[in-house]
Amino acid sequence: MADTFQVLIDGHEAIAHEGETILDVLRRAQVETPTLCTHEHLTPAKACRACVVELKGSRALVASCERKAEPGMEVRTDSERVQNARRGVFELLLSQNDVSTAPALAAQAESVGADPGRYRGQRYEKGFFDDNQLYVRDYDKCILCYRCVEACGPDVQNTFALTVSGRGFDAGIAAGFGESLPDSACVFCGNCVAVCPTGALMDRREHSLRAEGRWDEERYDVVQTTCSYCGVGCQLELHVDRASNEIVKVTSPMDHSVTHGFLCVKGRYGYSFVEAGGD
Amino acid sequence: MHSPVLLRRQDAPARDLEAYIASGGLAGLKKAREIGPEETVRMVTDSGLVGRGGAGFPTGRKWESVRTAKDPERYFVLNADESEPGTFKDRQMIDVDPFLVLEGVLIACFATHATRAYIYVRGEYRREADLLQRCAAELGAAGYLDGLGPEGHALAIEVRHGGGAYICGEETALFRSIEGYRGEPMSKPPFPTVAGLFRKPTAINNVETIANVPDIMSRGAAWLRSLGTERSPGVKLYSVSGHVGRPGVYELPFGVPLRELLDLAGAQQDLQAILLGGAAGTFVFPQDFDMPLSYEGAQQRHATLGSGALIAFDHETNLWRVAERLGSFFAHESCGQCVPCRVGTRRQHEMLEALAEGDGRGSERDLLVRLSQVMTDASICGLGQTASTAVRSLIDAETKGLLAV
Amino acid sequence: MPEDDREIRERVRGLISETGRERTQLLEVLHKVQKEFRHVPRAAAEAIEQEMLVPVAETYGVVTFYDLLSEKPVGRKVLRICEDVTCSLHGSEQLAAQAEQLLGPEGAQSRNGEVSWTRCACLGLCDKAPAALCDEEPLAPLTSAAIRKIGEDHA
Amino acid sequence: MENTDLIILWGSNAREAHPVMFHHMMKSIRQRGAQLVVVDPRRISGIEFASLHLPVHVGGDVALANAVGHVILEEGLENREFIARATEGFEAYREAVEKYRPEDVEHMTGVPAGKVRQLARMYAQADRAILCWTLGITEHHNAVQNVHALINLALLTGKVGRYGSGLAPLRGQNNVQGGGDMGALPNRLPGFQDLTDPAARKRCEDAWGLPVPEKVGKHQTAMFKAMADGEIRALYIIGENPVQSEANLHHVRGLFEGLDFLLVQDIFLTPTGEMADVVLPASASFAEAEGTVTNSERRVQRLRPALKPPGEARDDLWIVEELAIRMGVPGWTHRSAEEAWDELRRVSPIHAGMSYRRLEELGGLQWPCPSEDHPGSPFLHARLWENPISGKRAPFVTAEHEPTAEQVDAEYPFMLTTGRRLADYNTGVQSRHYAAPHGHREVLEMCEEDMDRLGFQEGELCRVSSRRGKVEVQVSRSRKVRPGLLFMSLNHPDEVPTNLLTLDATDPVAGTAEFKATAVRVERVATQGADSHPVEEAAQQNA
Repeated sequence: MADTFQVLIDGHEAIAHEGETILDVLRRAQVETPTLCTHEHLTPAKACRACVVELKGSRALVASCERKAEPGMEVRTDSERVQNARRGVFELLLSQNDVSTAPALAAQAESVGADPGRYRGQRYEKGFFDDNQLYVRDYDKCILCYRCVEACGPDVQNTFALTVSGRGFDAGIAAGFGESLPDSACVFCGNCVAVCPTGALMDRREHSLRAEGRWDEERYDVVQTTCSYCGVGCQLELHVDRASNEIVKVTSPMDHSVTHGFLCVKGRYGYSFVEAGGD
Repeated sequence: MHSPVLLRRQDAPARDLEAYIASGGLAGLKKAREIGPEETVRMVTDSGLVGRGGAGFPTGRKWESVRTAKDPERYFVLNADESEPGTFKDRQMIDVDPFLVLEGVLIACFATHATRAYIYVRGEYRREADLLQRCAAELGAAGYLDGLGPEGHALAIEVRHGGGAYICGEETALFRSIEGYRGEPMSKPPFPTVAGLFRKPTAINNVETIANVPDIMSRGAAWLRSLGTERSPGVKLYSVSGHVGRPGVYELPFGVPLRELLDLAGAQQDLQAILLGGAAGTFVFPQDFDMPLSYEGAQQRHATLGSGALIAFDHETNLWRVAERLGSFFAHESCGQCVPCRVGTRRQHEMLEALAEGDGRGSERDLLVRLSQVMTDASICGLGQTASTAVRSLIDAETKGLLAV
Repeated sequence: MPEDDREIRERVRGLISETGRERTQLLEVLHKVQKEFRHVPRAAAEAIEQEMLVPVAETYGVVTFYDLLSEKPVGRKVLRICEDVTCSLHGSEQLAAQAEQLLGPEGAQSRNGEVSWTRCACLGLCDKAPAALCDEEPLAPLTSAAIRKIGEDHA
Repeated sequence: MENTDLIILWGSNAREAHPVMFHHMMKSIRQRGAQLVVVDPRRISGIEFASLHLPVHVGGDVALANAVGHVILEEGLENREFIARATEGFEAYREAVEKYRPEDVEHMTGVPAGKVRQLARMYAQADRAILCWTLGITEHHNAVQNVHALINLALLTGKVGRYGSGLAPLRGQNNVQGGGDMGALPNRLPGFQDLTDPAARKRCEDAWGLPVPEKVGKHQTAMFKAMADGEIRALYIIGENPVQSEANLHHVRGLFEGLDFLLVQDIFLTPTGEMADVVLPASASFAEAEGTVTNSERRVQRLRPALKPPGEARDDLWIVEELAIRMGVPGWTHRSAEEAWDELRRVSPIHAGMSYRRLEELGGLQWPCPSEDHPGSPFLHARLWENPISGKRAPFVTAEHEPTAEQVDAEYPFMLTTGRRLADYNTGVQSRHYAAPHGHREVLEMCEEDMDRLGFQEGELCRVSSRRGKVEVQVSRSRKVRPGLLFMSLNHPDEVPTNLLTLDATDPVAGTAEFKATAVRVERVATQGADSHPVEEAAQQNA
């Protein structure tokens, strides 16, 4: 193929395709790479720096999620610098965030050998926002990966209800003009919830069940079906509690061409009619 | 004794066009128009001029990429967002010779076929911004912008006001700011000359850099090389403050020993140290005061000239307290985009606070070094990458027993 | 003095039409809004959304990013006291403490909304440290007497 | 939708009614620089992304489309090669649009001629363009004419039958396409086959072992007429709520009351169900039943059960089969959804290749899909680009402007148009059960100028009256409507039965009613002061 070329990864040759990022190549070559902010359907935010690699000719490390592969690139993921930087990123995050609902983050931190007690200091205290019936925002868990902002904004929803506000350690996600979600432009599609990697954004149903100690993914079946509303044909994943015969959550498959994991308010939250009694 | 070049109008500032022309102004622009863009760029390249903002990139090469870019839409940006702590030479430069700066801008736009020029002045420099605005209008009214814009039109110059964010001195953040966004840096590559402002080829220069250009044109490339050292041709502006008798802006050819600059500024004979290059610079101790002030001279001593800021500290000064101030600055100015910088600058500041108060746990120094490596390697932009440089140099000095307090 | 949102929107529309509706003019428009209303109110962001197509949330993100803009009202006069290296060598901390005493807590308006003060990053006035900026005017070196005068004139 | 250069939303509030489809449109706009044009009386949501808005008069669509066609011809932008090779009836069309010079028909279209010309050029000159419409086109008494007028534009410019270029009616319900495909239309057999086609009829008769009637049946409007005439005395309704969803409800209610026997099969006891003699509780097709649905792009996708249905609710398929069995029809048994589907595949050539296994593996298939090795058809009418063309030529069908059935006048000075809002759906049977943060409530959308002129405060209760009925509703300031134009949804019929106002002037072919154009008058409810009244109270007054 004309648009493929070779790059060197940790001394081994690998094939890259035109337009691919270094991360794409790493994944295909099965080089395990931690990532937090990158998402298959969103613009790389290159913000978390978990996926940094050493690139010959580049002074600083580069974010593999964003940097496009080029012919002849020499990439190292196994160097002390890379390992140290990745470990550092996770240690900094662990010093800041509550990761109790982010098992993937915790697992990646462990896999890079991060010491959760390395840094002490002020925790991220951005508050818990409970201002609507559909989902809650627990920003102590936010790692500022920008995914929600991108999903709400130009990458998917184009609603622009969310923004990054402030600067530095005080930076955080805000809705509208720093107000409640219902007062902002939010249309409650929940696509921000769908892409949140840490559980900072969570459907109310899940949040309540967790609070009551009744959230148990072991008990849930996931059934894929088609949405019951308009004619677009969105694919839904119904998470069903076998025991109580209840839908506890609705998501959408990331790999389906109609939805790419994204839904609207009715598709994601408008399912309760099947459980409602006649009225 | 060096007679000033950039600051030659220091004692008789030319703040109107007539005075500027009367004192020899606009000869560089005239020359550029005579020889054309290609030759203009060549002269700048031959002069060996490199960026004075801190990064030290060859100006001619930057211009050449933009001049030869395929996209007809391209921009010139003057970076007047001087915000590096301890730095005030661009303000002085604009104040004493605004037309010299603007003449440099016109030559740059002419040489790069710029569609439009943006002058981004830090928001706190309102007076200087107004001055540039007025002078640009004067140039326009007198017809000096005619034919410099696209398709023979007059060049449009827009003065923009920063919002009070150090990060916007970083060129990609500055672009975002002009575009109307949060000043969050973008990754490089692509470099500004390929995809800069509005993702178009863009030449961006610092005020001091651009002020060199008119003289390079009127006096020739060799003239600049006749000043300074072989590897650092020309002159440099230094902002000197702190424990010195005569704080202010000083102009010296490259290669003059640091000691000489300190003497000029009336520093005490037994300083404890200086901070050279601003917040992202390094501490330099008396044993290195013989250091030649040139890019290569600084590099040899593991220091950096940076923006040319020099803050002097006497023996009473607790340098950890100074470091704490630097830490506070970076924590406040981090844009917050990437983890190493957002969290790292905060953790660094917290540890520096403890050290400044003398109640550190003892492990801070090791941890600061460790953190420094993460920030330097993994941050998106220069802010995070250099936020610990001064701290590292302080730790090194402490190890060597150079600290007074 | 609470402004009528409709009136704010109308005045901001005027500021936009004299500045330009393109996104690139956002910061310039916000500077003008800040100057006129001493902060960027939500109603201004609404007008910006309608006229410049910049979403309200993005305006909020921009306003909170830049130190010279604020989403909450500041005083008619704003004193910024530099707290960086050179100025702290020359006693800026004591001056800030004095400002707190005379003008009230940092960032907040004095009781009649006349004056507020804040610490800030290096102002590029290090040769005249300790430095401050009073609105757009440099106040360097800043003295206790100057702070006292501001307090007396405005607080 | 992601690979086109121009998207025209003509009478389609896609961002609210088809939000995820709008994601795809935005991808085209953002990543490819595609342009968006909105043709709509309202400034609909998402208009900020449009490069052009044509604020067409309610009911001015044929005149506008013809004016666009006029400009294309006047400026020689038509695709002559395509017209000559693949179409017929062009000369009559040319003659018909001759008189629709945009400047001359501004009073019909409401659109400044300059904008009409701009759209004509954009559409004709775009490499690829998709023309989307929804109920803004079809809920009119001349719906079919409206659709033809749009099709004519695609034929005129060759914007059909190519990837990224075509005509896209966006379906409002998850299986409105599938229902038609399955033959739930009076003139169609399963697989959208023409009832009058003997070959198609024979295929069905062979599979079913029964004769298929040759006579085309009645669409809903004709059925209503037959009910009025006493010709239809009994009705079996599955999953519809006509006593709330139809226009001119007072009239509809009367028709239902006059029936001898009404059987309603639904997942809820709807107001229609409340009138029924027998109600059969069905399991929800969503989440409780097995089967397929077909979306707007003809993509057949699976429905899978996730929950056990409540009480004695049974699957629709089971109920129909059980009825047949109890009525003694020979040969009927209970079958699985897949067995029923496989029977369809035998009688419908366009579905023949869609086994459950393939639907599963491929995430759905778009018809036609004639065989198991066929990949499905992402777009239709590619044959129009064959040279020479195979099969029938595509006909221009000339449409002429007709005013809306009802016009504004001194007594009813406002034009009310209706539609759907994002958080709600149709008569609210499904959507009212979840907690919407902005509430499920109805308002009358009115522009600021009209509110000021009439002295209305935000949220004030007002009375909206048409020649057929009146409702009370809170008035709300809206930037979407212009002076003289009002908007309401049909989503909250229990509180605000908007369809008491609408009229049942219907399209003679399709039978759809003109929900989009009702002349109304708005008055303040002269009670105590300006305090707003709860909507519930208003509803009680209506009940």
